[in-house]
Amino acid sequence: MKYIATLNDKTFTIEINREDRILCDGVERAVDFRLIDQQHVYSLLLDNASYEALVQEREGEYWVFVRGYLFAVRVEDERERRLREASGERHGPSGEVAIKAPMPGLIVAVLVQEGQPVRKGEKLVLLESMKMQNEIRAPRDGTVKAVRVKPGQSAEQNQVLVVLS
Amino acid sequence: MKYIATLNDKTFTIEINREDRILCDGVERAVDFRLIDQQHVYSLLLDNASYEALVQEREGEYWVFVRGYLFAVRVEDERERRLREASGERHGPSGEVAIKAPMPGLIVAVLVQEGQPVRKGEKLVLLESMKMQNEIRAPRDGTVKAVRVKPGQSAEQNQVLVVLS
Amino acid sequence: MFRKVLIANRGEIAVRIIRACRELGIRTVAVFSEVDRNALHVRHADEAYCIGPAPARESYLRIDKILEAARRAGADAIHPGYGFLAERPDFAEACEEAGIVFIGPPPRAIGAMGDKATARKMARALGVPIVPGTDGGLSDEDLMEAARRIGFPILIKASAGGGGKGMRIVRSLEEMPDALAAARREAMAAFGDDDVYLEKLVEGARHVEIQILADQHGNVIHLGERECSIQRRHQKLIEESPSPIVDEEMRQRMGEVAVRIAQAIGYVNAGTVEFLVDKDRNFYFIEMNTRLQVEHPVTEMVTGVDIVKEQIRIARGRKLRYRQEDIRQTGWAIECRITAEDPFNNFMPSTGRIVTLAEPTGPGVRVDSGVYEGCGITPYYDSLIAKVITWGETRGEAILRMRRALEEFRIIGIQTIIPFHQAILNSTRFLAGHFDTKFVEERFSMDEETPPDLEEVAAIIATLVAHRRGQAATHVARRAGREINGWKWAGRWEQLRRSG
Amino acid sequence: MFRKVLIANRGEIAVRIIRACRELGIRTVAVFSEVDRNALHVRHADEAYCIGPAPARESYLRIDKILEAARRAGADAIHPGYGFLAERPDFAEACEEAGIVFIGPPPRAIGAMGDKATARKMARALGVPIVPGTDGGLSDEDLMEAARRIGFPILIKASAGGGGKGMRIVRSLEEMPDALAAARREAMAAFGDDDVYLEKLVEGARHVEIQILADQHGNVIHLGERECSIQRRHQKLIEESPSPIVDEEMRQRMGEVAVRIAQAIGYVNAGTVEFLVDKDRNFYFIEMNTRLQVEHPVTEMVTGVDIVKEQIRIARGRKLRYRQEDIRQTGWAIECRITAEDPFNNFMPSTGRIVTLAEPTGPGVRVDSGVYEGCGITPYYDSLIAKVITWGETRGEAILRMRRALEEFRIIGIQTIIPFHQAILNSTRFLAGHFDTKFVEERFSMDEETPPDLEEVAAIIATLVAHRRGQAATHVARRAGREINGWKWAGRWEQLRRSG
Repeated sequence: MKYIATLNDKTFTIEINREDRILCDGVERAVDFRLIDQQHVYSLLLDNASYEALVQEREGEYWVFVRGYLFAVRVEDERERRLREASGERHGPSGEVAIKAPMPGLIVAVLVQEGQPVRKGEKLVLLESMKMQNEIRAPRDGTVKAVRVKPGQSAEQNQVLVVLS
Repeated sequence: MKYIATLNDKTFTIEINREDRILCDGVERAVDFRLIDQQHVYSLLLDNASYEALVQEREGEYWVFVRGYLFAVRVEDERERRLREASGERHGPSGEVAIKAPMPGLIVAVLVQEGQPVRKGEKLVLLESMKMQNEIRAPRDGTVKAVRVKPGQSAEQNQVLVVLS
Repeated sequence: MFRKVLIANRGEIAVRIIRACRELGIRTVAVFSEVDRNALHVRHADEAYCIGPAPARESYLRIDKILEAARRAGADAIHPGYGFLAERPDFAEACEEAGIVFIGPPPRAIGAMGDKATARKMARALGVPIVPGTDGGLSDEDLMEAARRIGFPILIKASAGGGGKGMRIVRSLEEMPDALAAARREAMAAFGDDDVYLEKLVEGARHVEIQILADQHGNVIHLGERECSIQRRHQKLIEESPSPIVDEEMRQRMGEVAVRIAQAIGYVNAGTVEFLVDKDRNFYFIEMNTRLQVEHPVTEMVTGVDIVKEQIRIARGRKLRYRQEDIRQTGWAIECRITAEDPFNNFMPSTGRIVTLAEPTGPGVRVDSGVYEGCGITPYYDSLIAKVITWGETRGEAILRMRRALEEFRIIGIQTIIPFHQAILNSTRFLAGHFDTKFVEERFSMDEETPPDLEEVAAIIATLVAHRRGQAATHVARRAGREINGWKWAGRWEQLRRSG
Repeated sequence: MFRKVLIANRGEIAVRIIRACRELGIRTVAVFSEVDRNALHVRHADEAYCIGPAPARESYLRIDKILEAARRAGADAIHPGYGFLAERPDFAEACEEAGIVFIGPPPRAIGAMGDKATARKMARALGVPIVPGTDGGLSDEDLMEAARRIGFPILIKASAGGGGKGMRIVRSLEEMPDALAAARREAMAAFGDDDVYLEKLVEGARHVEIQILADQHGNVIHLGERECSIQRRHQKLIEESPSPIVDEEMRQRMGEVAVRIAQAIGYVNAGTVEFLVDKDRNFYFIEMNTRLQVEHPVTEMVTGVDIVKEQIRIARGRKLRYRQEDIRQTGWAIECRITAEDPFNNFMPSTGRIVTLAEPTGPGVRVDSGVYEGCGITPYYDSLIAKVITWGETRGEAILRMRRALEEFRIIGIQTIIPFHQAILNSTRFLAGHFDTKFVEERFSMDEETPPDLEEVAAIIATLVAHRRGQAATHVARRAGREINGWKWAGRWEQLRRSG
């Protein structure tokens, strides 16, 4: 089975045919890969180098924490990659984006209005949680399509605060 | 629901009708009982005294480890207790007992022969495991009905070594 | 000794105090809010009483309910920990009236120092240098006026404050109204008191504090200093003892000033005198915290003194077991505060359930933790979940141990600040001891080169997981069309950009 | 410094050594048997090589495979830990021949001391008092003869021994043949060498040992003593430093003797000189362990010296960083060995999977562990899974901390010795420091009164669990008819009898 793994704009072609050997960009590597905790912790011996990784699936990617670094890796097989490329689908925050509350809290202030253009990183909402005020910022440039909360209101986790278009 | 709990030859009558109150030998006690770890660890607030217990079911009894002490508790409802008492069933190691290997290991010596009478606590088999020799002893007085292993042989966990009658 | 102590707190500090009591043979009483029924401090205590709903104002800040629990349990003393009611003179008084010993300073001393503005006045009167600023109790208008006089940048601080709550840096008059409103709001939420005062912001300053111990018999000693300049938004993140910039002579001078302040107000029990140290190593009194500090373990590890046990003994009326000459700093200790905050997403607090937890152990490593595997992290309280403290013969060894310990720390289910600590511990400025209180915000970045071979490893690991999950790729394609959760994208993209 | 170190061991000590290397910036190579693929030391190392099937003789005792792994990894040094190949001169020699530094003494010194019988001769020549006994290399017949001459009770000890393996007490001539056979069998299994020798058993004796450090430049120092008299079947269970019976004068004399022995044989690296101390506080040399000891952490905690790091520095040719006068014992440290053995069932080893694990933390507590939640405990190796070490300003504080730490320790899935330690730590003789090496076997019992209120609590907890499980009672009735697993009954009944 041939896969294409993409991270940090780099692409690795990885072929898995046997349990204990893989081809990574054509180079054979010995692998011994184990799930350690029945959940998310894996141990990999790669040509005897020992790596321990926490792997979580998020938004269709694999988040791999290894040796203190975090990587977001997209894995596809060849067919899917061709399909996606043919359809011209682009990944990234385009189209409408619903900005949600990352945790329950109190809306302290709403800093934007409907129709207002915003720049990436601009503050949208102040949310108080864990006794701290947390700034919810725009993930990209856009226009405020809707504001769904008011100051003084409580927000549930994942409640939509603002929609950008 | 009324239960009879027995441990150390003492009997407690415990009535559970509500979530947060029980009657123990007629005395009302406030209880708040939670499973902490989705497995075996419980937290009990009993009239606000905080207890943490590991509970394991073994051989039809509950083994309760609490504050460094271990208790084996038998719990029955009234009907079962009556039935058991009527049938005259006695608990304890009577009848045939199969002595099994508590862990895999090497049989170093078999110290009894078939037909031999043994006293409680008498050594039956020497089993080498974890680099130590472990003495497997008779759980009660009896007669060796069968010896199922030989010195030099490997024993699997739970393999029957000796049968007492 | 006391028979039974109630701990009017939660989290790691409640567990810390329970441990001290247990080692002294004292029974312990926990209090808990409704969301904290399964919290670690409830599990560790001998007794536990529910004192109300989740919000602190309805539970951990309710003096009446805590005293009722103490009465029901028959506790003869109360330890307030830090935060919540720890620096509220009315609480100490209420304990006294109820005939329960408050394990902390007398209400008068809390009052004298708890009001940070009054404390500044007192220090000035003692001839202790202080940073220019205002008194407390002023209106917004007066504060605006004073700010103009003192000059910017300026610091707004909560009079009842501590722990960076209700603190704001202001760089111009225009920012003042918003900053005042925010600081007062935070101060009210954290301490139930919205009074603030101003202090001139000394640029390039370090935060160094002296731990003191005072008994009821007039004996006062200090346990040396702690360096707490690694902060973010006025929240200490890494502390160490000794401080890289304090030598024996400076330590003695700072210690003497701290002892003098404590004596002047008839201070009893453990306390911390905080100083600001400028680039020329001049030190200025800023405030005194009349309670146990979060960072007390670094002092314990270099002096061998168990500060919490000593607090309890002092409250019981015992004489200090140490004279000043008995106190010696041996080696070096560093503490990293582990908070449930995502350093890859603007330090956003993270809530959820800890599904996997493995805390570091081994030589020279201490963990003071308030969590366990399976426990939930709620949004109601401070985000501090644990502290890792390492000791070494030298600062270098302590740092290397901390790196090793953080590598071993596994928390799954919530995001934590650990990667941030790892980046700090790798920065050359930190290693060299060259930093001030603005280091994190102004001169530190988490951008770093990713080792290219690790990228390949991550690609291989992700692919092996995907391969195991069989139809993983199909799954990805199906999900890609769904509505996207903005904030996660934001965090993710930022991370990709950083590591790209 | 070394670039890469291979650790020829497993379990907690391999993890301990990996941590030391990591803190020194040295890369680490683990070796593992087939059942140890997921073991903690493999997870912690930078590289890992499989060296064969589960039985130690086919893996951890295979010099050829370990050297092959070292060559493949490009390791420049090997740390042997304790046990396995740690005291095999042929292994140290093979390392030397392969151009790999052996982190331990020169083969000659291992030989001189590794053969315990020869060591006795050498000590006698140096004028150091020894316990009456025989040399090694004798036949069973000769040993029988010698035993008759020395008089009973007598101790059979493995010449290549250590850790109580291959040791037997014999009280009469009749017991000798069986005991000799058993001792030789165990010695062969543990060390691959079945030679034994005899020592007169000194009744009421304590086991006290001196830790020494020696560099390649002729400097030898000692780090004070450890008290290791709490043993069962010659296996140390609890160790402490200092010893309750050693004062400064005796410490100096013992330390000087230990240093003299080390110097006499040109010893280099860390080593331990073991003494037997009789009721009148006379001490006799018994043997020298030419390796790191299981109980080294108690010395580390009172002296602040990281013995494993010092071993590595010494092996690299560095001079000792300490002179004798730099070494000072501060406070008191105690270690409890946590083994997978069931104290309620004749200390039967326990195997299985650890399904829940929470190790104690907090002030003054160190845990050196080789296990993690979810890992398996196999029957192939030593039953030691972790060590808890506590430090206190006094012996009392260290003991109370240990009690607190053990109360916090949660291991589910296997039986452990923890309840035994708890009983020891509650016994008045232990608290008073009145014990000898026979204390556990002859004068200690786990029988104790159960607090009656705890019985009621246990009844309530069991009933609440049964109630939750709904038809629990029916379930019990159904199971009662099944075949009964004898050994479990045995343990249970014994326990019921004890607590009844």
